[in-house]
Amino acid sequence: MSTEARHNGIPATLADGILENTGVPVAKCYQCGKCSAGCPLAADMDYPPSLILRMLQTGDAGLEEKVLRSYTIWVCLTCETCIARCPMEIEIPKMMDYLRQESLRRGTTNPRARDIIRFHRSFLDSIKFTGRLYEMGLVVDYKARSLHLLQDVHLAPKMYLKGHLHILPELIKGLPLMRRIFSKTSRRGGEAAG
Amino acid sequence: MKLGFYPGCSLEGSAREYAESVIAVAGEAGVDLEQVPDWNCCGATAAHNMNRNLSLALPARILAKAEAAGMKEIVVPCAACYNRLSVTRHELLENESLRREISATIEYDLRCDAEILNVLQMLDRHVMPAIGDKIRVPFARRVACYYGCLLVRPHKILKFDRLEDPQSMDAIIRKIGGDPLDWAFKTECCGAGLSVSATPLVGKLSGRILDDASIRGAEAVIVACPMCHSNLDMRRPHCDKAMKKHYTMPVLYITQAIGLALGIDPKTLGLHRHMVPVKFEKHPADAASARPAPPDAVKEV
Amino acid sequence: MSRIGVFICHCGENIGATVDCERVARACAGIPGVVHSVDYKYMCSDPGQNMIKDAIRDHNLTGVVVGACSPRMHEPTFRRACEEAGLNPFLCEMANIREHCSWVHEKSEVTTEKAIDLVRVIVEKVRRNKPLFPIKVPVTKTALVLGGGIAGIQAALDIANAGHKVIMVERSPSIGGHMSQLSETFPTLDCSQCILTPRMVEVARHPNITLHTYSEIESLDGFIGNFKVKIRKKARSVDEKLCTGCGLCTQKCPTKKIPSEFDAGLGMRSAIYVPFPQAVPNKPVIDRLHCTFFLKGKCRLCEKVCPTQAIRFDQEDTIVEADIGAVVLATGFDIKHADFFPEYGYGAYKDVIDGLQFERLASASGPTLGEIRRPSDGRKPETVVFIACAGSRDPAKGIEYCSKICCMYTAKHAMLYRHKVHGGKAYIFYMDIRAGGKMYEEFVRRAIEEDGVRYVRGRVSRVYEREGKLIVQGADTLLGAQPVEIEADMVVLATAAVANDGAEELAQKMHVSYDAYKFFAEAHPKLKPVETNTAGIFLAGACQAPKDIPESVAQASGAAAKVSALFSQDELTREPVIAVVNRCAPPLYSTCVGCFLCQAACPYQAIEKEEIRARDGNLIKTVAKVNPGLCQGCGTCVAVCRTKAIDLQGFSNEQVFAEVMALLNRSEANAGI
Amino acid sequence: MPEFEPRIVAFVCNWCTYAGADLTGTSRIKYSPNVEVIRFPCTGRIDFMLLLKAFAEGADGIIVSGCHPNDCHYTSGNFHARRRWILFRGLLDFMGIDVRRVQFSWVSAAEGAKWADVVNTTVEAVRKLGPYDNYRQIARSGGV
Repeated sequence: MSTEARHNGIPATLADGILENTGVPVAKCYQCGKCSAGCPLAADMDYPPSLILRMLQTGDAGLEEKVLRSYTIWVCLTCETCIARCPMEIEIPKMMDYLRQESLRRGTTNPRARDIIRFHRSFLDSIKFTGRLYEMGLVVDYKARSLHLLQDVHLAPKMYLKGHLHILPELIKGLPLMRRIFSKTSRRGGEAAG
Repeated sequence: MKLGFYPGCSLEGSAREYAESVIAVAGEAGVDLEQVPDWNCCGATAAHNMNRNLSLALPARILAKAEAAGMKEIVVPCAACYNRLSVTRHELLENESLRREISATIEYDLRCDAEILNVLQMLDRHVMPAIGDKIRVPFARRVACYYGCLLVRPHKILKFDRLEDPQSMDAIIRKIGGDPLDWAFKTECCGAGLSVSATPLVGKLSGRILDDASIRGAEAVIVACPMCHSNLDMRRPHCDKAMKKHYTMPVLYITQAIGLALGIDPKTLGLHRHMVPVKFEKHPADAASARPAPPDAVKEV
Repeated sequence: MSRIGVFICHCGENIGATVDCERVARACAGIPGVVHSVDYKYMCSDPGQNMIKDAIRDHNLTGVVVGACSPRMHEPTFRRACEEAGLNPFLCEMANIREHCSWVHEKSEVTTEKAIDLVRVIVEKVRRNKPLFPIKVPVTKTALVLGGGIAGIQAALDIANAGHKVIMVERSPSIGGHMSQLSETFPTLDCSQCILTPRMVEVARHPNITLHTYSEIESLDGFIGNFKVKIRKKARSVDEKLCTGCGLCTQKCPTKKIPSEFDAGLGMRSAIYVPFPQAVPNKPVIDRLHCTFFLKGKCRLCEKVCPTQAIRFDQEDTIVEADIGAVVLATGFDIKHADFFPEYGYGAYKDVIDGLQFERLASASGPTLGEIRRPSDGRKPETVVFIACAGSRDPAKGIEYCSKICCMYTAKHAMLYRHKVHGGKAYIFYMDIRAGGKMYEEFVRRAIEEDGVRYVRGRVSRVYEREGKLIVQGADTLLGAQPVEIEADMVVLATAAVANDGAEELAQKMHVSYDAYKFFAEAHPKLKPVETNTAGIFLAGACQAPKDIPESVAQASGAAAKVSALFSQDELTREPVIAVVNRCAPPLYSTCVGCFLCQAACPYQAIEKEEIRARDGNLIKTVAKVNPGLCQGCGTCVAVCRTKAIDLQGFSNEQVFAEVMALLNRSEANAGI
Repeated sequence: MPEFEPRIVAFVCNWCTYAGADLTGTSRIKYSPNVEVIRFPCTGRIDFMLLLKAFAEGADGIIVSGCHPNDCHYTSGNFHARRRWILFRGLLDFMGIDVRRVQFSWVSAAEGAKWADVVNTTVEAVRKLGPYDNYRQIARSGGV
C-alpha cells in the first residue's frame, strides 16, 4: 500500500483496509457483474456483490458507510460461487468476512441482519461454553436473543423423537484452552464472542 | 485399516444418521474410524463471519489434536467442517507467520501434515475398492447427486473434482447400480448457515434445487453434507412453500445409498430419522429402465 | 600513439543547463592521447558534424568520442560523418551524457564530474578500437510464406507481384484459412468467400508462387538472405498430378460421418475429402486416422472409382529442401472452444456454440445452407444469447488480453440472426464495446438501433439446460447489477482468440521470440511491428496477436514490402560486431583449447569446428571458428570462454576492462583544469 | 562529516536496460548520480571477472541488468547471465564479498521508472553497507 493512502497509520479508505488485512484488491474489479449474475442471493441483497465492489472503489465515505450498513454483507452465504467464476479472482467471500467484522466493530450492522448476527453469537457462545455445538442450547439461546420464540417449535419434538436433539450438552475436556482461544482471538480484533 | 475421523457437531446431533451410515459403510470395507480425541466445533459459518482469528484457531485445534494422535488421514464427512479444516490448513501452510500466530493461540506447534479427506474421497480411496463384490441389492434408482458448495469451492484450495459439474459422487452411484442424472444444480447453494436465521431464503434456494431434480425425474437426492441434508429434508415445508409445489422425493446421504446396496439394515443406516420418508414411488426396474434390476430388488426400504 | 578527438555537445540547453560542457571539454583535453577537445551547441547539426570532419583531417585523428546523447540516437550520424572524413566509422563512439546524465541529475558539480567520467571511459575504449569493416552477405531472392490464410495469401501475392519467388506452406489440405469459413464480414456484410476465393485461385496460378499444402516446416537454418528450409509434405495418399478433382472418390467413400473441420464440427465429411468445394488445390486427401483401409486393411473403394488411378495408399511423407532469403510467418490463430467453459457446461450442451460455428450456420455454403438452426434439433432458435468476452479479459482462465475481433463479429452475428430469423430475439452480454475502426462504431449502432439487438452490460455467470431451453444467468450492471435470467434456444460464445497449437515449437524452430500467450513477438511494439528479433523473418496477421481481416491484410502487405526491400539488394551489409577466435604463431596457433563451451552457449549455431592441419595433412588441433554470417554479436561465447580465445569485435575484453579501470580511477583530469 | 557517496558500476545490455535507462532520461526521472553505466551487447557477454575487476578498482557496488527472461534480444543470453550469476554469487560469498553489493535485475526498454528505482535502491543499500575497500586492498597487495 502506498504511504499517502494512510493517515496516521490508519488506512484511508475501506478498500485500503481490505487490501491490508485480507490482501483482496478491490481495485481489480472491472465491474463485469459475473458475481452478481451467479450469486444465489443477489436478488435478496440491497446491493449485489459487484455493486459493493464498485461502492468501495470510489473511496467515498458515504458509500463506504452504506456498505457497512448493508444487508448484503450478512445475507452472503459464503457459498463461494462468485470467486469460483470471477475472472479477476477477487476473493469476495474473504472481503465479506472483513466487512462483517468491520461492521460489527463500528457498530453499523444492518437492522434486518439482527437475527443472523444473533444466531452467530448464540452459535459461538455454545462452542465457547461446551467446546462443541450444543444444538438444543443454541436454539434456546437464539430464541431468547431473537425473541422468535415460536419458530420451529413444531420441529423440536419431531427432531427429538428422531434422535436429532440431545437434551444435555456434551462437554469437551479441553474447555480451559477453548476459553483461552476465545479470549486471545477476541483481543486481536474481531468480535468478542459472547 | 484405521483412519482419523472428525465427525463434527452435526453428526453428533441433527445428522446422527450420517455418522451411523458412514461408520457402517466404512466397517463393511474394514475401515476403522477413530475419532480425533476431545475434538471441538470447527466454528462453521459463525466464526468466519464474526472473527477471522477464531475461525482459524478452532479448526487449528482440531488439526492439532489429530496431529498429536499421529493421524495421517482425517475423514471429515461434514462438508462444512471439511471446508473449514481444509481452508485453515491451506492458509497456515501458505503463511508462516500466521501459522506461528495460530500455533501460539492454540498452544501447539502445528505442522499441518495430516491429509483431510471428504467423505467422497474416503469412499473412493478406501471403501469402494473393498466392497466391489459385496453389492447385494443394487441401488437401481435415478438420482440427483447433489454436492453443494463446500465440497468443491474454493476450488483453488480444495482441488477436489470438477468445479462446475463434479463427477465423483455420480461415479460411486454408478458403481452401486444407480443411475445418476445429468442436472444443473449439483453445486448450487442450499442456503446453508441461514437455515435458522433466514429460513424463507433457504426455502427458496433449496426449493430450486429440489425443483430441478424433480423435473428431471429424480427419485431421490443424494447428498454428502449434513447442512444440505437438513435444508432439503427438514426444511422441506419451506421449500414447498417457496416453490408452491409439493416435493416428495427423499434425501439420502451417499453412505446410506451404499449401505442399502450392501444390504445393511435401514435402521442401522438411520433412514427412519429423516423428516421426508424414504419411500420410492416406482419399482426400481421402471425407474432405471436402462439397467435391468435384479429380481430381488425391494420395492420399499 | 593514439590521437583522439573529443567533441562535447550542449544539445542546446538539454545538456548545457546541467553539465558544465566547457569544463568537460577542458578536462578531457588533459587525458593522455587526446589531441583535440571542444564543446559546441549542437554537435549533430551540419556545422557540428563539419567540426568533427575538419578535426579528423586537421589533427590526423585516430579516434573520435562524441559526448552527447544516447548512441541509440545518433551513433550512425557521427559514424557516417567520420567515414566521410576518411576515418573508419568504428573508431567513433559516443558517451551518453544526456539520457544517462544531464536529464536524470540536478545541475551540480557531481553531475559534471559524472559527465567527465562517462567521456573518459569512452576515450579509453576508443583508444583500443580497431577499424572494422561491414560484412557483406549475398541474398537468395525467394521468400517462404508460412500459412495460407488471408495474411499469407496477401503477403505471397504482394511479394510474387514484385517479381520475387515465393514458396507457400500450408498445414491443412487447402489454403484459405479462417476467412474461408466466415459467412459475411463486418462492417460491410460482404460475403467472405466471394472476396477471398479469387485470391486463393490467384495464388495457385501465380507463376512465381510454389504452393505446398498439407505440409509443415521441418526445420529452418541459416540467417537473413541465406536460410535453408526443410518442408515436410505429408502423404496425401493421392497423386496430385493425376487427380483432376472430379470428386467421385469423396462421393463413394463409405466413411462419411467424420466431423468436418471446415464446418467447425457442425457438418460431416468423408475419410477421403476436400475440405470445402472452393478448396485450393481442389485435390482430396485421405484422412488416415479415419479411412477404413488404413484402419482395417480393406475397402479401397476410392481406388476403384478413381478414373485417373490417382489414389496412392503407399505414398509416404516427403521432405522438400529449399534456399530462401526471407520468411513471412502468417500461421494465424485458433479459438477456444465451448468445452473450455465449465460454467457454460463444459461443451456438453449442443446448442452452446462458438463464434466460428455460428459463422458456419450463417454461411450459405454451411451445413444448414445459411439458415440459423439449432445443432441439437434443427429448430430455428427464437431467442439467441451471445456472450462476448468468453474467455478473453479473463485472468482466471489465463487469458488476460482482449481478443479484439469479438465485439465486431458478435454485433455482426446478432445482426445476421435478426435478418435471418424474423421475430427472433438477440441478446448480447458484453463488458465494453470496442469498436475502434473505420465504420465499426456505426456498425454496432446499427445493430442496436435498426436491428433491435439487445445489449446487456454484464458477464454471464452460468448457462444450464432445462426442459430444452438454455437458461442464461446474467446481470445488468447498468441496472445496479440486477440479476437477469433469459431462457434461450441457442447460446453463442465469442470465445477468446488464442495462439495456434504448436506455436511455441514453431517459434523455436524459426528462432523467433513469442509472448506469454505464445503469440509471436514483433521486434518493437511501435516502430518494428512486422519484424521479428531474427533478421529476415517477418510477421503477418493473427499469429502475432488477434487481428481482424483489414489489419491482417495491412500487416501482410507491410511484411511483403519489407521482404521486397530486402530482395532489392544483391548483397546485405551487416555490422561487424561479431565474435572472432584468436590466432597466434605456431606451435599454439590459437589459445582455443577446443572445449566448445562456446558452441553450447551460442544461440545462433554460429560456432563451427575448424581443424588446423600441418602441411602433411596431419591434424594439429581442432579449434572453434565463428561463422560471421550467423553470428549476431551477443558475446555470450566470450563470457564462457575459459582461455579468452574468443573475443567480440567492438566489445573486446581489452576494451571493457579498460572501461572499468578508467571509470574507477579518476585521474587529475576530473579535478578540472 | 559528509555522507558516504558510494561508487556503483552498472553493467547493462544494449537492448533492454541501456534503452530503459535512455527512457528514464527522456522521461526526465531523476536518480542518484552515483551510478555509471558500461554498455554491453547482452548480459550474456558480461564476464564476471569484470565484476571482480570493478571491486579491485574500488567499486562499492555493482548493478548487472538486462532483458527480462524470454525477452533477450539474442534469445537466451540473459539466461546464461542468470545461471552464471547464481554460480558467481557462491564464489563471491566464498571470497568474503558481501553479495548484497551486487544487484542483479531485469529492466526492459519500457521500464524507465524501474531503472531509476533500481539505481536508487542499490545506492541506498550500498550506502548502508559502507565503503568497500577490502578487496581492493587485497588486489593491490598482489593477493589476487
